[in-house]
Amino acid sequence: MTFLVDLFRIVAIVVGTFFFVAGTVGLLRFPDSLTRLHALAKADNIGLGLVVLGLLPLTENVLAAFKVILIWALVLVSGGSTAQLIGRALRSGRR
Amino acid sequence: MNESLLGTAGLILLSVAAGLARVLSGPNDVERLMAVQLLSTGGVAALLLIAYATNVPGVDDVALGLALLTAFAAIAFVNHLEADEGGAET
Amino acid sequence: MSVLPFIDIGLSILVVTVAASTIFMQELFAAVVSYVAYGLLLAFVWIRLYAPDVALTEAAIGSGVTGVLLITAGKRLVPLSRTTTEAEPTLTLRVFAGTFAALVACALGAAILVLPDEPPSLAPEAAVAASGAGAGLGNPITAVLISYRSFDTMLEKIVLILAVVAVWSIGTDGAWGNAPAQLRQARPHPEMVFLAQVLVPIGTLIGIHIFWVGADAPGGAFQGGALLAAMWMMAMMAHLTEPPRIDVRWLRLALVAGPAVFLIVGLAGVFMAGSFFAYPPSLAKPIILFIETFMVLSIAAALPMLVAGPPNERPVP
Amino acid sequence: MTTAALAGLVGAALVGFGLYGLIVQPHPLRKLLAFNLIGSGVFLVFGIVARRGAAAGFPFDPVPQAMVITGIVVAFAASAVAVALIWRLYSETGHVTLDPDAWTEPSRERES
Repeated sequence: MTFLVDLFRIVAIVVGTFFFVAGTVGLLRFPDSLTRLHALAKADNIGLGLVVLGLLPLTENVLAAFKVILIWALVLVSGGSTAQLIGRALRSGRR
Repeated sequence: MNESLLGTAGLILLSVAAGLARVLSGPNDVERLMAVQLLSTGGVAALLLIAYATNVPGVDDVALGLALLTAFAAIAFVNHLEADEGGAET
Repeated sequence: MSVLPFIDIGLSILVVTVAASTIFMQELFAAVVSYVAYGLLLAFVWIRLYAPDVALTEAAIGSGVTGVLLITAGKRLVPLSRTTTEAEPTLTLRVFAGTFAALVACALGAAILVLPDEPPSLAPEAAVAASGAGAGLGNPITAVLISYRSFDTMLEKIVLILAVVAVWSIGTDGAWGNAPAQLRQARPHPEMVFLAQVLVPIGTLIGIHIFWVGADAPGGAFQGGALLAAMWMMAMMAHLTEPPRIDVRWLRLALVAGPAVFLIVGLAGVFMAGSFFAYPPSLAKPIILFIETFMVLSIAAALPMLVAGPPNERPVP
Repeated sequence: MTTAALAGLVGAALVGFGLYGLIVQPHPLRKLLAFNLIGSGVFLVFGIVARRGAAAGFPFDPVPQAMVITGIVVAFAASAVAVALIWRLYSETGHVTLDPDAWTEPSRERES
C-alpha cells in the first residue's frame, strides 16, 4: 500500500513537472497568442494540480491538506478568469 | 527524497523562468503578461514543493499569498492592456 | 551531491538577468512586467536565506503592489507613456554611468567578500527581548518588530501616514476632499467582476489568517495588511466599491488607528511597568496582538490610498 | 562559496544596474523603477548580514530581517509619493520630463 502511494506521488509530481516544462516550451515555440494562451492554461491548471495531488500524501493533518487544495482552487479560479480576460483583450485587439 | 523534491522545485522554477524570454521578445504585451502568469503559477508549485522538502516554516503561507497576488496583478495588467487598445469608455 | 548549489547559481543568474531587463527594456510596460517577475524571483532568494517573512513582504509589497502602482501611474500618463521630450542619453553619459555603476557594484561586492568571519549579531539580545517582553511569541521577527525595535515599527507606521498625507496634498487645491480617480475607468468585464467576487472574501480570510499566525510562524501585520490592501484594490478595480472620499471619517480613523494605539499602549507602559513600551510580561501576548490588529487596519487602509493617488479634480458623479 | 555570499554578490550587482538606470533612463517612472532596484539590492545585502548573524538558536538574526520588512514598506511609500509628484508635474505642464530646457518646447507625440 505504501509502495502504491509512493508510486502515485512520484508519478503525479513528475507528470506535473512535465506539464510546466511543456507549458514553457509552448509559450516559447507556439506560433500565435491564442495557442500560447492554451499552453499557459494547461501548465497553470494541470501542472499545479498534479503537483498538489502528489504532495497530498505528505500532508500531516487535514488543515495542511485543505490549505494545499485551497491554493490549487485559487489558481484554478484566477487562471481561468485571467485566460478569459486575455482572450478578450486579444480579440478586441485583432478587430 | 527531500533532495528530489527540491530538485523538482528548482527544475519547475528554472523552466518557467525560461519562459520570461517572452518578456524580452514580446511581440506584444499579452505575451509578456502570460510569461509572468506562468512564472507565478510555477512559483507557487515550486514553493509548495520547497515547503514539504525543507523545514523552513511558513513557506506554504507564502505560496498561499502568492496565489492570491497572482490574480491581483493579472487584473491590474489586463486593465492596462485595454487602455492601450482604446477600449476605455467611461 | 546536493542539488542546492546548482539551484542557487541558477537563481542568482536569473535574478540578475531579469533585473538587467527592467533597466534595458524599451517600453515602460515591459519594464514593469520584468520588475514584477524580478520581485517574485527575489522572494525565492529570501527563502534560501531563511527569511520567509521577508519573502512574503517582497512578493506582496515589493513586487505586487509596487507593480500595480507603476502600471496605474503609467496608464494615467498614457498620452506620453512612450514619449520623452528629453534627448536620449549620449554615449559619453552611458559610458560614464556604466563605469561608475560598475565601480560601486565591485566595491560593494568586495566589501561583502571580506565581511568578518565572526559575524556580529543582535540575535542573543533579540532572544532575550523575545523571551522577556515578547513572551509567548513563537516568531522572533514579530517579537523584534513589536517589542525589541518597537520605536522603528511605530515610526514606520507614521511614515506611511505621512506618505498618504503627502500624496493627498500633491493634488490640486480645488480637489481637496474629493475621492481619488477610479483604479479602472472602463466598465469591468463580467469575468473580472466574478473573479473579484470570489477572491475578495477568500482573500480577506487569508489575509487575516496570515496576520494571526504571524505571532508564532512567519507572517504578521505587514504581510496580512498587504494582502487585505490587495483585496480592497481588487474590489475597486472590479467596481464592487468606489474609492472613498479622502475626508470621510472612517478612512482617517483607520489610517491613524495603528500608530495611535501603538503610542497609547507605549505611554501606558510608562505607568504600568516603568518605561516606554514596557509591557507586564504576563499580558505581553494579548497586548501585542491588540496593537497588531490596529496596525493591520492602518496598513490595509494606507496602501490602496497610496496607489489610488491624489484626489480627483472633478467629483465622481 | 556560500549561499549568503552569492546572494550578497547578487545584491551588489542589483545596486550597480539600478544606479546605471537611475542615471541613464530619461523617463521618471523608469528612474523610479531603477531606484527601487537599488533599494532591493541594499535589502539583500542587509539580508545576508542577517543570515550570517545566526546565533542564539535562530537560523538567522531577526533584527536585520525585521528592519528589511519595515524598509520594504517605507520604500513603497516613497515610490507612491514620487508617482504622485510625477502625476502632478504631468497635469501641470503636460510633460513628464525632468529637463527644464525641454519645458519650453511643445510636447511632441512620437509614433509608437
